[in-house]
Amino acid sequence: MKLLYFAWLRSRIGVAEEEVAPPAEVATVAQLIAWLATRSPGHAAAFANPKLIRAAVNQDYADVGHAVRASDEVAFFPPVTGGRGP
Amino acid sequence: MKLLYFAWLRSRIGVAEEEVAPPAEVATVAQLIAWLATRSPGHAAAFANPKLIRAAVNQDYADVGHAVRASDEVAFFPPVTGGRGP
Amino acid sequence: MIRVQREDFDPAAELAKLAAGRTDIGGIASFVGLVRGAADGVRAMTLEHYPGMTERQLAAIEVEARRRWPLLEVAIVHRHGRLLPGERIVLVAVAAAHRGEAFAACEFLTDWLKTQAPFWKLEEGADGAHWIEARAADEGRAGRWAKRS
Amino acid sequence: MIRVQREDFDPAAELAKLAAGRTDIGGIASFVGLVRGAADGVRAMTLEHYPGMTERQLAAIEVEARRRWPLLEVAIVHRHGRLLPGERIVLVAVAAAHRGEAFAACEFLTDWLKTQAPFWKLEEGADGAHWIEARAADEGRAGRWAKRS
Repeated sequence: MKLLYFAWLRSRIGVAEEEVAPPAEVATVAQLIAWLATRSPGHAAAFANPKLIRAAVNQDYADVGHAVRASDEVAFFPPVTGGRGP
Repeated sequence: MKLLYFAWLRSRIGVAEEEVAPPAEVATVAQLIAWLATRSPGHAAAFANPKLIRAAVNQDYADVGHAVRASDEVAFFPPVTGGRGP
Repeated sequence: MIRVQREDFDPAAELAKLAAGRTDIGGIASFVGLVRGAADGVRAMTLEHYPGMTERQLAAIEVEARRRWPLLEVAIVHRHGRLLPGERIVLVAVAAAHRGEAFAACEFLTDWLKTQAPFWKLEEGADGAHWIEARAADEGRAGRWAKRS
Repeated sequence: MIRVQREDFDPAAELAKLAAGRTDIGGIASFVGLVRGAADGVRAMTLEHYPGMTERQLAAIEVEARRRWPLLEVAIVHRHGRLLPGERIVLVAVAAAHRGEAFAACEFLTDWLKTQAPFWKLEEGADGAHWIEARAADEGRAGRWAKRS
């Protein structure tokens, strides 16, 4: 599974992307978040408040109940903020 | 009194502007229209249907009850149609 | 900035002037109106206006827009004379700190230009030239704004 | 036409491409978003995006706009990377036969870009750099459109 991190999630985790092989019982975005939070202190800090995090599975926005598979590209990021101000 | 005509009013009357000296009892836009309609067949055709005509007195839109004086610039035209289409 | 002129204008140059040297602008909403041809069979149109009154009314419309929204810059350029399909007629550009204000003011000014500014259109089509009458749709759009004030 | 790029763009060239050789366009509504500085104390901002997903989402937004309104041309150019106050961020331009459709679609696309496209802003101010959080006002604007569909 390919993971991508953006904005402050990337800063906290320390990498922009990584390949992971979660255990078989990790079947949804929510379960993936819970599992990732155990991987390092940086991951724990990044995923401490799942309400602040949005996800995309294969480049489409996905809610926490969305299924994840080994072949997926899964991205985590804060709510988007578009072009500044105007 | 300086009169200006635009669009099809100008075409029907045959001049873009003229100086007139209406009699003293012509005190409003409506009375001016009625008096002008008697001046020539072209004027009569142009002012045949006052509902199709808009007026401005001294470059501000004016309704038919608006006062007119000898020193005024009075314009007659169809409803405005702005830039085409869009 | 308000101009009524026979010559064409360069939207890029007008937009560049609007933003030149400023860093307080968040967005510029603009509208360029063009002469439509083809499907309508229109070969050309002549825009007649009332010199003096046009500029006076446009200035009043700009004042009204600035009263309704906090605008940083406003530019209106309107052409008159004979125009061919595809030619530019009008530019309305509004710079503001926030996009919502820029969009609202730009659309307000454009609607007013189309419905209240003293311009009249003579269209040359396949069946000769004729003066265009005001459209009910345009009057509806203008009414929308009046109700909001 | 959708482009996501680091380099600046020329709004005039993009608008000219939109109308080139056509006579069926009645109006072009456009929006240019700029980096505001000064009053906010912002020295620079860096726009991060999700390459691949950004283009995919923008293409979907264009399809949705064309489903809602009869549009002739749509151009979206969005920059990423580090930008200084006064620099252009985004261009949205919509050509249509009638001005109402052009304005509505341009504002719709701009609102979606600001609230749904995968961009994140790192602002450099007097107190260092920090990631900007989504604004309630922006989410309100996006909701407006969703309700209309």
